[in-house]
Amino acid sequence: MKLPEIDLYLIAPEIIITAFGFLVLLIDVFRPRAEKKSYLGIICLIGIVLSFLYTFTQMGSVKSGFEGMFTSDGFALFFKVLFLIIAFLTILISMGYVQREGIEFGEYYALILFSTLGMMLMSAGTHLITIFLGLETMSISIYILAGMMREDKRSIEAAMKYFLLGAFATGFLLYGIALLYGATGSLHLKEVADYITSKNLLKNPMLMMSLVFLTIGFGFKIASVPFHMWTPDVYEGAPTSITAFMATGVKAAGFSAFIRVFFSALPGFRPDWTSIMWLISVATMTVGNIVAISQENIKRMLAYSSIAHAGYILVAFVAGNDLGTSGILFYLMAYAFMNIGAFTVVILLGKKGEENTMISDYAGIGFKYPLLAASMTIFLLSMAGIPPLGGFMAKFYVFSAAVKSKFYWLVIIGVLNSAVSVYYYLRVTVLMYFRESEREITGLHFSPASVFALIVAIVGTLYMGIFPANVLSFAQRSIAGLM
Amino acid sequence: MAENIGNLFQWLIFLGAGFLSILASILVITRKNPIHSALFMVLTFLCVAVLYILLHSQFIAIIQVVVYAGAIVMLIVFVIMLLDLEEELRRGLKIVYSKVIGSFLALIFLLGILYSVVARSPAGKVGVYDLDKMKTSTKTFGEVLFTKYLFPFEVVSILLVAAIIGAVVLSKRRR
Amino acid sequence: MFDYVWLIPAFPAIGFLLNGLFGRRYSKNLVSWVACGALGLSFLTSILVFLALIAKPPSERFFEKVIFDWVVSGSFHTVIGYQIDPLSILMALVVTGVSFFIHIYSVGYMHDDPGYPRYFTYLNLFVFMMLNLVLANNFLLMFVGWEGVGLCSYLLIGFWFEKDSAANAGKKAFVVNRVGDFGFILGMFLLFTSLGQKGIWTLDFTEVFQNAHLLDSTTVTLITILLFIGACGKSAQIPLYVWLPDAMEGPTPVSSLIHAATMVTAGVYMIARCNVLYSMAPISMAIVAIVGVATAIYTASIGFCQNDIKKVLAYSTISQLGYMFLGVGVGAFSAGIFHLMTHAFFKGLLFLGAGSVMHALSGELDMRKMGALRTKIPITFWTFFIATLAIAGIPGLSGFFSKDEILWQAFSSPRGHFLLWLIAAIAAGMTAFYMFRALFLTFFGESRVDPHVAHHIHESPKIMTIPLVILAVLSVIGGYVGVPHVLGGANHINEFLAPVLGGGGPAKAHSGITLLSQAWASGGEGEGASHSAQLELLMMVVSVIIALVGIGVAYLFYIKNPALPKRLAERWKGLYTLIFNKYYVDEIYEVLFVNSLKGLGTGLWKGFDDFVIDGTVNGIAYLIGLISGVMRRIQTGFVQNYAFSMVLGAVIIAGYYIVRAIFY
Amino acid sequence: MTILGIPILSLITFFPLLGAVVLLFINKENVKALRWVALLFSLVEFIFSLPLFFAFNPKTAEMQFVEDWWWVQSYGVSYKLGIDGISLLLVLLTTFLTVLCILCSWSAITFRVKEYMISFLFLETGMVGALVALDLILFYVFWEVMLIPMYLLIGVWGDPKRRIYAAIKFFLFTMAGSVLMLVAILVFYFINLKATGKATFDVLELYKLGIPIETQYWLFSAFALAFAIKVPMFPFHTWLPDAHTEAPTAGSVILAGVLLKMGTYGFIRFAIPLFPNAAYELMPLISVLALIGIIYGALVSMMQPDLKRLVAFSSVSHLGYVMLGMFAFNMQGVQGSIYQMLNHGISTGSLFLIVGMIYERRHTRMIADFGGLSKVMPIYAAFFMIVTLSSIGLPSTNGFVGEFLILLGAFQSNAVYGVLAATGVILGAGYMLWMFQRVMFGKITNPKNEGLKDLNAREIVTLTPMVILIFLMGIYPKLFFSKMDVSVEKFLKDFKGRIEMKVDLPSPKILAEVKK
Amino acid sequence: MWTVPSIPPEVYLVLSGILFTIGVIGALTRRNAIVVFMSIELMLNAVNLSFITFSRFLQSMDGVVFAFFVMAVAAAEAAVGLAIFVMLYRSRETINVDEVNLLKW
Repeated sequence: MKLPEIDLYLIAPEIIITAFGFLVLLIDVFRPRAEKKSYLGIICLIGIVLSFLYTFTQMGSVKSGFEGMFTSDGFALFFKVLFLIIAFLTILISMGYVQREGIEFGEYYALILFSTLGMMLMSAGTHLITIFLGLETMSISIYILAGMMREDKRSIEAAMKYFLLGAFATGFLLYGIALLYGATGSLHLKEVADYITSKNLLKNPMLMMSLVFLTIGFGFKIASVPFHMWTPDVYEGAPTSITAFMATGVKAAGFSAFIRVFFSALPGFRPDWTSIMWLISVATMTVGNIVAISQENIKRMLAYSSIAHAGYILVAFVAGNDLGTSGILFYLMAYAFMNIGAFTVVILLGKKGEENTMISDYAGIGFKYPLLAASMTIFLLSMAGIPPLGGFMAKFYVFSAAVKSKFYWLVIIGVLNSAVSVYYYLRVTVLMYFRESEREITGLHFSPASVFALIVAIVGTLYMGIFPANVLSFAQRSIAGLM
Repeated sequence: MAENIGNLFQWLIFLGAGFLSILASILVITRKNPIHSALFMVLTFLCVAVLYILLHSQFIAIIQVVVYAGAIVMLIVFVIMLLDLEEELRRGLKIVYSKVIGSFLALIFLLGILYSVVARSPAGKVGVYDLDKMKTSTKTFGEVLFTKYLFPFEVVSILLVAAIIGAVVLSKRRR
Repeated sequence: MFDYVWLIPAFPAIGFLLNGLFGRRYSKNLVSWVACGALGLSFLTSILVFLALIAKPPSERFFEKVIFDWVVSGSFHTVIGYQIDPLSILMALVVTGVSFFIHIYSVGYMHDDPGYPRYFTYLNLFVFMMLNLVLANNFLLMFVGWEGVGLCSYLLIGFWFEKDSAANAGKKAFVVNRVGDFGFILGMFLLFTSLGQKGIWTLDFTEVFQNAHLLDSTTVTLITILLFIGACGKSAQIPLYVWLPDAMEGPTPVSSLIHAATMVTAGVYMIARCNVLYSMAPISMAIVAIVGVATAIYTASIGFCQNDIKKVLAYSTISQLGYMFLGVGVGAFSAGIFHLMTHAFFKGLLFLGAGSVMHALSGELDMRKMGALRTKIPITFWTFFIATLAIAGIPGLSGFFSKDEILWQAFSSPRGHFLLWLIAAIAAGMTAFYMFRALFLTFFGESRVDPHVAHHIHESPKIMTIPLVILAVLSVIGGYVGVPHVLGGANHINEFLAPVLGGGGPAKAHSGITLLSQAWASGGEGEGASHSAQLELLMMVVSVIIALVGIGVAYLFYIKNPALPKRLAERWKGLYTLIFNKYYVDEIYEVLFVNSLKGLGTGLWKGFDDFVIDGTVNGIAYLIGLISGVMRRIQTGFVQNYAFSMVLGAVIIAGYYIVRAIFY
Repeated sequence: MTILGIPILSLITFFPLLGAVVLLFINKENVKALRWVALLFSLVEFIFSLPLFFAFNPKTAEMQFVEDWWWVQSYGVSYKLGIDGISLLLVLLTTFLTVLCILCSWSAITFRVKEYMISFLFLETGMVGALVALDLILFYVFWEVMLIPMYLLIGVWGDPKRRIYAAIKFFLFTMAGSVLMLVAILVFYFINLKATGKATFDVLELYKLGIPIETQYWLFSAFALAFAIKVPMFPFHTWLPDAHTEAPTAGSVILAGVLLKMGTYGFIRFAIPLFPNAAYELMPLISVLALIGIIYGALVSMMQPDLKRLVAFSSVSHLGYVMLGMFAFNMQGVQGSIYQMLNHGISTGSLFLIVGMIYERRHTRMIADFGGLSKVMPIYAAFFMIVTLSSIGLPSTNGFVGEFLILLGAFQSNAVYGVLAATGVILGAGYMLWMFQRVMFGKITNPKNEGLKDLNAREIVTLTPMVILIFLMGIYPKLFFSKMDVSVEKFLKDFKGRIEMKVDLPSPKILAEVKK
Repeated sequence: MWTVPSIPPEVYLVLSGILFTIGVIGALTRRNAIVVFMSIELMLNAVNLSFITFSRFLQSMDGVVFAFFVMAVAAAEAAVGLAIFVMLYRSRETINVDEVNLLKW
């Protein structure tokens, strides 16, 4: 028996994250009575930055290790960068928030790091087991984080729902993996693909069925109709910082695994899945946008909007060309900035006791907190796809990919959807700028970390809108090995 | 002749365990009292463990018994007792259409699954671990686990840690 | 000299700018000096130009002065340019001259009006525009003047804008004129396009007329008719005459200048200017003539029953314009212009006289409240009397010659017809009647002036009476430039105008008019004139008799037996009310056009805009909102429904795949 | 090309943005400073834009002052600016009107001045950018950027009653149209990519591509929809009255003056040259819609009780002329329509200014509340009269030249259109004069109107340039035509050329795909 | 002389399918969150059965290992899930899923 080659440098970013996760736990254990624990956050930030830097050293080289279970190719690296950015921002916005909400445990930060680890594994896994374990690591941490506000009924309910449905979805995902395994006798994506082509299993019912199961499993994570129904509730109930984390990180991770599995393991089945994905994409966009219109809670509204965005991304998924894939990466990046930014504003507008998450609470803040409102406007417009903001460019690439593959009706539906979406994004700006506030919101305390996060988000959104070229070429380079 | 007998026995065991497991699992989801459900789940797990043995993976069978039937279900039972949950009330049985339709859909879905698994026999690549290797499946398993699957093994440890601290942070009392 | 022709319009323009920008700053005197001075200079210039022109031999009496390129777009190229030929200079003389006197008159008349500077600003602007109209060397510039004078009449009619009636009248005038301009502009388009198809892209008079022969007759007919619609609007012919009576809301000098002497005659001028085209289109000629004569008699009849002295004059103006159109319609372009000129004199005078009367009676207009003024305001009376004689066509006065020539042409010219002559003659009689009616009611009989006005009736100041006298003189002698040959006259005006109005160019072939005018130009030889000298004399006599009859009847009715008209009115009540209410034409138009359009507008606005379009839009929005409201209810909040939807999705997808796997 | 080494177009595009940034750092209490700085920037902007007019070479139809850099190279999206005779005048109009708008907001806008001025300058950047952009995506970006500040202007500083409805309506209408345009842009881009193998959004490149007529139909209609909504053409016009009515004066001015022109400009710069055959085929449709717009707008406008609504509907009518002339596809028509764009900007712009001035004094726009104002405000009356006349196209005002050429062009292309359109002239006189009479003439019925003050110096300064332009453009149009002649000729030449050119399918597959 | 065939994989797979479906139905129908969770555990268990079957008949070890990891994950989920349920019960005095819908619409 021989040990496999163990290349720790390969997984150094993950190791760093994990190590800092445990470090935080330990420090928390040894200084239990510390009043303010934001230094824990800072430690996490250090860790993230380190791992980020290390990730950059890995750029350009495609290495694979652990019997091909873990690969660090461009795709993985892009997503790692993305996840690290998301984690970075999340922790920034958490530092003030958790303290305010009295959930400032070391575990909180540690779990964020662990789930980040899970995401990184999902994007880097080229073996179904890695992907599965990564997904579980992420999910379980998120289940807990969602329920962090223990005396808030809604938070607990969110945790419960997310947990049950998540486990349910996991069951389906597993069955899918099992069938895939049964049909091909392998769990390694590359081998699966090769085996399918060699044996020409394109009509194998078992594989078909596993496609169904996998679609469910991943569709759940990216919140696509009809597997989306957990999203609004969980997003609304969970702590806002975690909502931001879920809306961006989990979605992105889901997509990374989704793309990885479908494009590199089952590319032969594109004709089969395309039409289904077409359907799902349309349904996702439409449901998300239409239901968002009649929401009163901004977190819930953003939840529906994030469903809609999943739909837009799926447009590129349907398109299936490399334009589309790079478009997806770009989209996820832009979405991370604008969405976290939006949630940051939501956080900043709340205070202990009153969350101020009703859209009506936003009345009149446009001139009371001009900068806050302005940044919110930027994020919302970006989500609505108004140039020159990141959201527009993202939509632009995604749709252009679909046009390239001649899915004209899909694109038309998509753009009409984004026109509809404008309505509810505008609603917020209407309230912020056009209405006088009937209820004074005072005594807000802007934690510097969150403000910093806000600035980063704004810069990111604008940058990706005005100078998209760099990020785009990064994305395009990243998908080189994938297909 | 000999393997005829063997096969026959295998069939008998299989049928027995299989039907029992189905029966038990049906009971799991029908018993009003969660405790009963839990106990029937133990039964299901045991039957499945038997099948594992039939499938020559004794180790998993043991794990099944220890971890599942042992740890998890005990944990569940423990929690149920902790919360001393009453039986589900009658109104729980009142027909809720979504549930009926849901079950119906699930059955349709079952047809799909069955079709997919029966239509063609598993066409996967046949590996090296033939029967006589499997005689010592535990050893083989260990080898594979700690060589090829080393990395996932590490990962799952982190996963478990996360789960544990999560469980702790959730259920510990307020300071 | 000709290079300075642009000064003619320039002076009024300057006057306009000065008064317009600074008029409110400086004193009334200065205003009046600026205004009248500008006009005087311009009058002077035109006289000089005129002299310079007649110094040349007839064939060379043409000159063009281009100021600058105006609208240049591809093949379309027009200039701001003036052209001097007998016709335009004659018009220029009339315009500048008459308006000069009327300006002077106004100095007195408007003296106490708060809007004094504004008044003269408008007046100068008007003259400027009018001169553009008559001096233009291309259709487009002519159109500028054409609409410009329309604008000024709008402004001046509505001068006392606080009176709603005045404001309405102004608007009415402008809009009705616009209807005419609609025809005019289309005429231009058609002309331009159809000539363009022949390869000549131009709106320049000379070029157009030179190449007119390229056009086929139907096109020409269409063009001319469209242009004539324009003329109808401007010169108040049926069916577009309705604005002119209302236009009397304006200050009297304005009525006299714009709505008698100059602007309203623009239509006649335009047709004369386009004589080449018209000569090519017999049908349109006929239409012009018929419309003209119809208008003449129709409005004359309305003149019978008007009690407002200005209204009477207004209707008589319309009917006189009818004469002019009759003239040009039968091809006697020069006759039309001739009458235009004389009419400018005596009708201008009549209005000024009426103005003077009002001045005396502190603004009274109703003839039933006048009478026996002849002694109180003698100058006004005598001048008014002369003018009345002139318009009635009493031999020896200007009106006689011009009107008579038109009558004769209506009968004799190849395009003429006995009926035309007959109706025109009757109309002449009617004119004589109602004019004398006005005269008698105003100046004779016993005074019906209400007492507290009566005691301070006074003759107008010199500044007003002098223009009266001058115009009176002109209305007497003005006719002698066109004494027909049968009376041993020379008919200079025909000669003078011949190069323009006779110059039908290729149109010669089938237009009687050119032969005719040449005959005159060559001093009366040729059968055109000779064969019917006696006949012409006879006609003359007849028309004079008819006129006298009219006067007689008027005398009978209003001096001898003032009760008679009442009885007649009782007798034919229906007819009387019909005529008295101007045949209800205004009312009919109101219903037919104004109300229907307003209704349509409201209907479209409320019905289509708000209901259909916005209804659809808001409906969709509402619908989406509704769907959203329904769909969010699916989100029941129960975990198992969520799981259910997952399973449902799973079944659908699986079903799809299996079906696909089985059937493909 | 640049002037004195300065990339002039970028300068005038982003200079207002700089102004907005500067305003950010001024204390919002310090209203006076805010106003002055904003005015200063808009003025300097205008001065910067003047060199364009003089340095512009009227001899060539090529784009001038071109700046061409990559934006997203991998996609062929470029940052390409340039102007020709068509856009030159519109750019100037924009910079010019913005100055006046800031002037007329001087006392009208009393609260949130800072935000107001910022959004205004921001808006200017959007407008200028859209006019000078020669890259489809760049154009689209600016096109959308214009929306937001306008949306805010209407929504925040608008008339309290229905401003929010109006703002959202404005935004959604425009958005709905433009997203489809985006799709069309993409489709066209890929067709071009397939056909020529060159990845570019540069319109000058894309002009060259001839594509099958069926494809053109689809793409043209997508573009046309976006632009028609902006113009607005019947029946997409209903957002306009609301937007105009609710917007603050300056908003209405800039909306009428420039934003609407974006639609017509879009047609002439993008929709027609890119898809000439489709444009040619659909000419009857567009012309008829334009005609309906002319007459419909006039009729509806006649009955409006609200001054601003009235003017708004008159805009519908006027822009009907513009479209009609453009789709006459002959020199007079097209030049006339371009000229009419400017005219409308000036006449209707000044109309809104004038209405705004009276609104400032009386806080009502209902015609019924006025009457006899000439008595108390003679100067106002004079300006109002002149502007009204120019709006009904009286000769020697700018309106006439444009309308006349358009009518002439329409008449040449199809006599019936010409005749029908000419009826609009009558109606125009009808409703404008009626409105004028009801507002200015008659006795002063409403005692509130007796005390009205006449225009003050600032307002006169605001209006005088307008009046000067009205007459300058009416009496000496050559000054402006000479700038656009060559460009328009080229436009028509290319157009005619493409019409004659047999369009053969680059690849039947594309056709099939687009059909589906 | 007939021979008894050895058990083919299909029957195992069918069995696992049935168990899975029963689990699904349980998850869909039961009100008690814990029972729902148990049903989910049944599903996972069924999946494990398939894995083992496959690895047996494909003579590869991966399936077995995967099943092992699935169990680990299941254990972890159990821990977390039960913690959540306890917490839920503390805050609501119930863990019936159809009484928990604060978050809806």
